[in-house]
Amino acid sequence: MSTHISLQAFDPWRAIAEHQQQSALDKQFGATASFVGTMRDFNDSANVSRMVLEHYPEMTQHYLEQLENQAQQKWELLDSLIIHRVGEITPADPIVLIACWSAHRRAALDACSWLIEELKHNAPFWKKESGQNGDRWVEKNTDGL
Amino acid sequence: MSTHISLQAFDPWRAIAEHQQQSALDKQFGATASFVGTMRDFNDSANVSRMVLEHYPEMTQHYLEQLENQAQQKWELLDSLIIHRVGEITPADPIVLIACWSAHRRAALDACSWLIEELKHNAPFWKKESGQNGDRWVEKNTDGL
Amino acid sequence: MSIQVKFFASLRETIGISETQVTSVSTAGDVWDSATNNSERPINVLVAVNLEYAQFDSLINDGDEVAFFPPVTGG
Amino acid sequence: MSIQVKFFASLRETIGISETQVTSVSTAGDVWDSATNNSERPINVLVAVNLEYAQFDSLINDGDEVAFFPPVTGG
Repeated sequence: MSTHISLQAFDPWRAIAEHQQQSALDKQFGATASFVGTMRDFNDSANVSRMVLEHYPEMTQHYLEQLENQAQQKWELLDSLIIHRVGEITPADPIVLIACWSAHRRAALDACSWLIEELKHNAPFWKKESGQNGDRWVEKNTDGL
Repeated sequence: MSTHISLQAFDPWRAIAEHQQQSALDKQFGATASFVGTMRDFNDSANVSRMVLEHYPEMTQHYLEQLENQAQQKWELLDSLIIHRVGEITPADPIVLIACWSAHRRAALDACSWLIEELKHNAPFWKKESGQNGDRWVEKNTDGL
Repeated sequence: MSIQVKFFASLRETIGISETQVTSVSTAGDVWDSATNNSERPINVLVAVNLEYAQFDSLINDGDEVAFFPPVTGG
Repeated sequence: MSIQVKFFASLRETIGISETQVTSVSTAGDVWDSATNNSERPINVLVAVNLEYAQFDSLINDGDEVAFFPPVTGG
């Protein structure tokens, strides 16, 4: 289990590959499910050229570690990885990565889906978008649809 | 949309990254969900040292393309990628990759989960395992639990 | 009429042939009987006609490709 | 007693402070009132005590850290 807050842009696919190599998972896991959330260059029709992601550092780390623990209790996970970007973000940058490893597919898939929903609803991050209409705080997350 | 049958080992994370670069998705997608199925070195307790994956080539290609089309009709996907390995496989080799891109998270997550279930239940691939107890055809796929 | 018949995986090994042709059949079940010399059909055998899953009572036309195989185990 | 108080995001900008301290409070609601000089509390404000979500009637102890913030929008 691992949670990182990243101040720099990160490559989610390389992060998964590296995490997998460093862990002792080899030959034991049969399933990896991942989710990557990326900054789009539009949101509610106003062009967005830049974004700042603020967070509550101590609570973020604590909350995400708790989430991973809960996921481990709910599903038979072999490992999980959460990376969340903070600071200044530009379109097409990855914002969040969640990856879950398990022996069988449903644990990894269901845990990954659950983790991103919980994170979206409760992890203490806030987005402020800058675009042609100036700056504005995003008021709430969508339901994902 | 893209379906590949791979005779060689493939790196699923590099495949996702390359597919993303080659497509014109940049800045439009907000969500990528992926599933990777990997060969484990045990199955039903008998050590498995090698596996051969047979398939029905014409039907495989046709079936997987149909699946991607169906997923596109059911969810608002921007793109999808399926890679499935065939031939001789050794433990820790990736067997299948499914990746889905969408604007919002639920489409990518739900389509990815649906695609792997459909593929597991219906795509014409067959595994023959070799281990300390000799060769044996895997008789049926698990329900993923 | 000429029907292309294929067998895959464990079924290919049990039947001992991977491809053959049959003539004068009306259903996919007839194709099985003709191609296997009336072997007993295992209960879990699946059939595809022209690359699509079908039933054993599906009607067969000249030029069709009919494939028989055990439960799939990919992914 | 000494309570560390934090505000985040749009709430930090509205209130105009990011961190402060208060004393002599019994609930998280009291912390809000004391730290904001009895500003009206927006209906959607969330509160965390010692890094865990809490309620406005949650009891506060000496040394606690109390944070107020708007609905979260990460991920």
